[in-house]
Amino acid sequence: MKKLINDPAHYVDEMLDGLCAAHPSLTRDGPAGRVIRRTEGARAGKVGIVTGGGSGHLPLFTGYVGPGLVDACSIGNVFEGPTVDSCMAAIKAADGGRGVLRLYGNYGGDRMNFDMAGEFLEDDGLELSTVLGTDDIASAAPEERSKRRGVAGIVYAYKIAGARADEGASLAEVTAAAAKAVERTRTIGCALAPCQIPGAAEPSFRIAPSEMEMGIGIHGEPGIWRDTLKPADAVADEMVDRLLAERPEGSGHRVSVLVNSLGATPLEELFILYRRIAERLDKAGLAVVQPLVGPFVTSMEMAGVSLSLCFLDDKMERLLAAPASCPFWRVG
Amino acid sequence: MKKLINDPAHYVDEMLDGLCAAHPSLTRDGPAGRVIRRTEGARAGKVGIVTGGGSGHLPLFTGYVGPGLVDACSIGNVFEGPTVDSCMAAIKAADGGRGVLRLYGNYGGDRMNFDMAGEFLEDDGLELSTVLGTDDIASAAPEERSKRRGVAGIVYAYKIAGARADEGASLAEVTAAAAKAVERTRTIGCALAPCQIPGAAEPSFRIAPSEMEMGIGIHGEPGIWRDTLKPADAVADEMVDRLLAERPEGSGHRVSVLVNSLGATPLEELFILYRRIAERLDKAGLAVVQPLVGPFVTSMEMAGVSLSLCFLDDKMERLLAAPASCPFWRVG
Amino acid sequence: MNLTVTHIAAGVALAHARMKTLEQELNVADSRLGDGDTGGMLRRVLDLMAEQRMDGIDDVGVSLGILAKAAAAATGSSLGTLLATGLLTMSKRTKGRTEIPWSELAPLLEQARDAVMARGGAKLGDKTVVDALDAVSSALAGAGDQAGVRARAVAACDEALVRFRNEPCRMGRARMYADKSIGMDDPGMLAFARLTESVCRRGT
Amino acid sequence: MNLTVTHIAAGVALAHARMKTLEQELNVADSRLGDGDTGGMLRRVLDLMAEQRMDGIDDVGVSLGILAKAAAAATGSSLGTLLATGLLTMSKRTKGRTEIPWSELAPLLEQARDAVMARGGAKLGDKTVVDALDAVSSALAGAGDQAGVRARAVAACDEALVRFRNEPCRMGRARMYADKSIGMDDPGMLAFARLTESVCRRGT
Ligand SMILES: Nc1ncnc2c1ncn2[C@@H]1O[C@H](COP(=O)(O)OP(=O)(O)O)[C@@H](O)[C@H]1O
Ligand SMILES: Nc1ncnc2c1ncn2[C@@H]1O[C@H](COP(=O)(O)OP(=O)(O)O)[C@@H](O)[C@H]1O
Ligand SMILES: [Mg+2]
Ligand SMILES: [Mg+2]
Ligand SMILES: [Mg+2]
Ligand SMILES: [Mg+2]
Repeated sequence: MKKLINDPAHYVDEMLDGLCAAHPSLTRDGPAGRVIRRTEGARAGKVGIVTGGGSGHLPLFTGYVGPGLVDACSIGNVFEGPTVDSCMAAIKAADGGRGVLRLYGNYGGDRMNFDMAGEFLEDDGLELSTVLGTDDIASAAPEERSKRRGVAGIVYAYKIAGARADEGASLAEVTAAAAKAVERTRTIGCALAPCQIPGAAEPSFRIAPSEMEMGIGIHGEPGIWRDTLKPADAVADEMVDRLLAERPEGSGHRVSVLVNSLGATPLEELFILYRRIAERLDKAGLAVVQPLVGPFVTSMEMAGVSLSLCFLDDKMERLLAAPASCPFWRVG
Repeated sequence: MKKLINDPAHYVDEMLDGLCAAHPSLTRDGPAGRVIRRTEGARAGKVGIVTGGGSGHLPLFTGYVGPGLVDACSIGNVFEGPTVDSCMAAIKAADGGRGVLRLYGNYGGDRMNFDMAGEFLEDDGLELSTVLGTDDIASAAPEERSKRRGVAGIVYAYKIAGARADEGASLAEVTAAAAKAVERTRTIGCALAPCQIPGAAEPSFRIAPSEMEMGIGIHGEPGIWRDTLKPADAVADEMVDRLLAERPEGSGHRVSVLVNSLGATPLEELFILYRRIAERLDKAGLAVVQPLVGPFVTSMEMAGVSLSLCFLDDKMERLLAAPASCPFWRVG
Repeated sequence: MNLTVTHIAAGVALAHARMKTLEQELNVADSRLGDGDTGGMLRRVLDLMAEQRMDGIDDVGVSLGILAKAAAAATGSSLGTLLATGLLTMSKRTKGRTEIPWSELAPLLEQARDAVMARGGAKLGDKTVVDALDAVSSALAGAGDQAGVRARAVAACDEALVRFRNEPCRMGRARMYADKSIGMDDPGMLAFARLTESVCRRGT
Repeated sequence: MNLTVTHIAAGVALAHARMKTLEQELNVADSRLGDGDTGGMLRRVLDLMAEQRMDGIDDVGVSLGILAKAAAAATGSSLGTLLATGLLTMSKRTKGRTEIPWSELAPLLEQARDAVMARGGAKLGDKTVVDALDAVSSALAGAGDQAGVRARAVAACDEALVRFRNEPCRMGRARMYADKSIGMDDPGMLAFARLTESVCRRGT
């Protein structure tokens, strides 16, 4: 596994410096510079949305800071949660006086640190709420949905909650919008080749040249099965089938689709998959709204893809289409 | 080299179907569907811009069809030029009645086919011009600049010529703007790992796990040196030095920068490189305008990066900042 | 002699030194069941802990508080955060005291264990670092001197690793691979055991 | 007997069959000096050529025109486009005739060679497919029957490969690696030689 990097100890900080240098709408802030916030600052009178997590997933998390999306982000080392101090600083940076929603993936370290940060800040009278991304259907049975990992589908929660906040909604309303987006989003991923944490002697997993693994997590957490590499259409079919088997109750016939590269998988392959996925959804009587195809949530140089479906209602569809802009995604 | 594909024989067509399905602003057209054009059609009274080349480089070429950029694109098989028929069809699709600029990379197959297409169409009275991308400084000596390959820097020519055409300029003016952009743009690439043409038994080259190659082309054409993998800063320094050594005559102190992934190299590494590149340009007294960091011109799953510098004058800077929009790049 | 800041500082130095070889071992253990970062993370935590100057500090609670802050500043990973939580709890209970009798270590570790369980949500038997912490605190009950503490702590860690090796993981990332985790050491337990051994083996 | 559409159709079938094993050999040759697609590209060209139905066609020029169109429709690569150019040239010169004396093959190939040079810009000696084409057209001068044409064409190709092997490439992608290309066959020449051999070896 080759990387164009310097000292692994500086990987995250150099990456953040480059990110902010290239994108002046983003500013490094907070303890050890591990907060990325909107350069123009929190918008007074708007509910703030803060996210955070480990590094190694660009554009996630830091890349989604922008109008109509999230206001600030605490960012940890590669695959490690953000520190409690950076979570506190990010929450403060997102605070526009109407409360702050903590919206991040369901991982132990992230949760502990955002919880602790909240315990400190609630003493100061800051109104806070939490919604955890739990879209990865491969990470727990449907009966234990709340235990699932958050993966690529979180971008739908960013977009929908971000648009709701922009409309001037209250903390409770923004929180409900985020919770609804999470509840209505399902993701499954598969990998062809691993990534390696900078400084680690070994890749995060090993997989034979002829094999793939279905259900793998964005940190290389083991999946559902490992077998011979399948044709793209077969992979697309299995992913669609698995997601449709968990179609949320009460969902209608409109759905947004995210075909996401885990890093090394090129756009060509994403479009080959998307072609089949769109056909399959059409056959299932679903109308695709605002499809997203590209690298949205990655694992550095991991090869593989994930498929997310966000089952929309009218309100979600309106919020998804509302203007938003960050360095890696623009709507409207 | 693993790929999520079906039959290699259908790679390009399935990819184009998926691309157009996901992006309704693009439409497949022409013989064998090997033209991608703007769905809304050519704009009457505007000079048309047509491009083309082999597949395997997304977002290039097809992805840059859109307002303020190119109007139509003929697309070949992986690493093969487009057929003469698709070049003719693409030129016609771009024709808004004021002539068409053929703007593509300097490769034998592409040139022969666009030339032949032109010979046929000029008989019909269509006014045509040609500008070839020749930005890859590793592909010929400065004395033979016109023999150089066109690589990632062509996106500057798309943007600048596209904006000029949008302003209502004549074919000669649009052609001059494109030629100026090419003349003022320099690129160099390096690779860490190869790609493989779908259906080929072997990767397009082999490179040891500890090595990198400087100066490689976007089809894996051999480069300048091959040696132990260097730290990111050293790679950035060498690329900057090589490009600055060829600073175009008469260029000022404003420059746009494109740090481009060849496919598998993740955003994290691009930003680590960008950080250093921006520092080095600053030290050289150059002001960076509108930096671009991401996958703009790739070689499927090749690992590596390229650096392009576009040395601006006031007019180019204005054209670069003008509104433009395609599925993978939006300005304004 | 009772436990003082000198013991703590020496323990940190020993654990820090141990990370040289332990880092990759823990990464590999974590890459089988989790995301492969336990070793790199703990190395960074101990780097920062070892940088803290304890000169002139003789309040055990203060010194533990400094270490807790360092751990929390170095990482937000599960294990690092739980380590910071445990140290912070022990710091609060020892604030103002320059000497702690060795016999008090067991109840202090019990309180740390409870705080870690409250923060992380793991239960006893889930095969996490909590079980190693629990094994040590139980084993130390009644240990009155340093030699006894050392011997019992090391033995308790070894015993816990063996006892849990053939159990499934029930918490954290490894939870999903309950079956796969049978026969493997939990990275957090393994880290705790290896570092305990390194601190206890040589004279602190 | 003179050259007829039957010979042409049989030649296409033989060349097409040869691509099964030749495809990867040419890809590898092109990956050393170019972009690795010569084999896959020619296979696709010959697939489409072989699909063309020649039943009921006896005009040599028409049949060559059909093949030229097929080549141009299958690819826009350098070699494929030059092949289409050469075939189109020969098609134009033979339009309206059902039989071509073998002795006319040499001047026809010369005209094809000139058209290919005009389209691609290569000169003689640049170590491209043009040199193989030139070698064959020169060797055929004076050959009056099919057996002679066959033997001379195969020998000329072999000779050209050997003659150019230790020369540097001066055209196309390989131009940049002039030094590297010494000792290697140019993929286009190699393709031309292998296919000529497959067409000439067995009875057409
Ligand atoms: N909720 C929890 N409660 C107790 N221990 C935990 C918990 N989550 C993780 N651990 C411990 O931490 C170890 C993993 O540490 P680390 O690699 O830092 O976690 P991660 O990368 O998942 O954030 C596990 O082996 C386990 O012993
Ligand atoms: N301009 C040219 N003139 C003559 N022959 C050429 C030219 N360019 C390429 N060739 C021939 O084509 C071969 C490469 O074919 P191909 O793989 O189709 O090219 P590419 O991939 O560069 O488009 C070369 O080995 C050479 O013999
Ligand atoms: Mg982790
Ligand atoms: Mg080619
Ligand atoms: Mg871990
Ligand atoms: Mg080639």
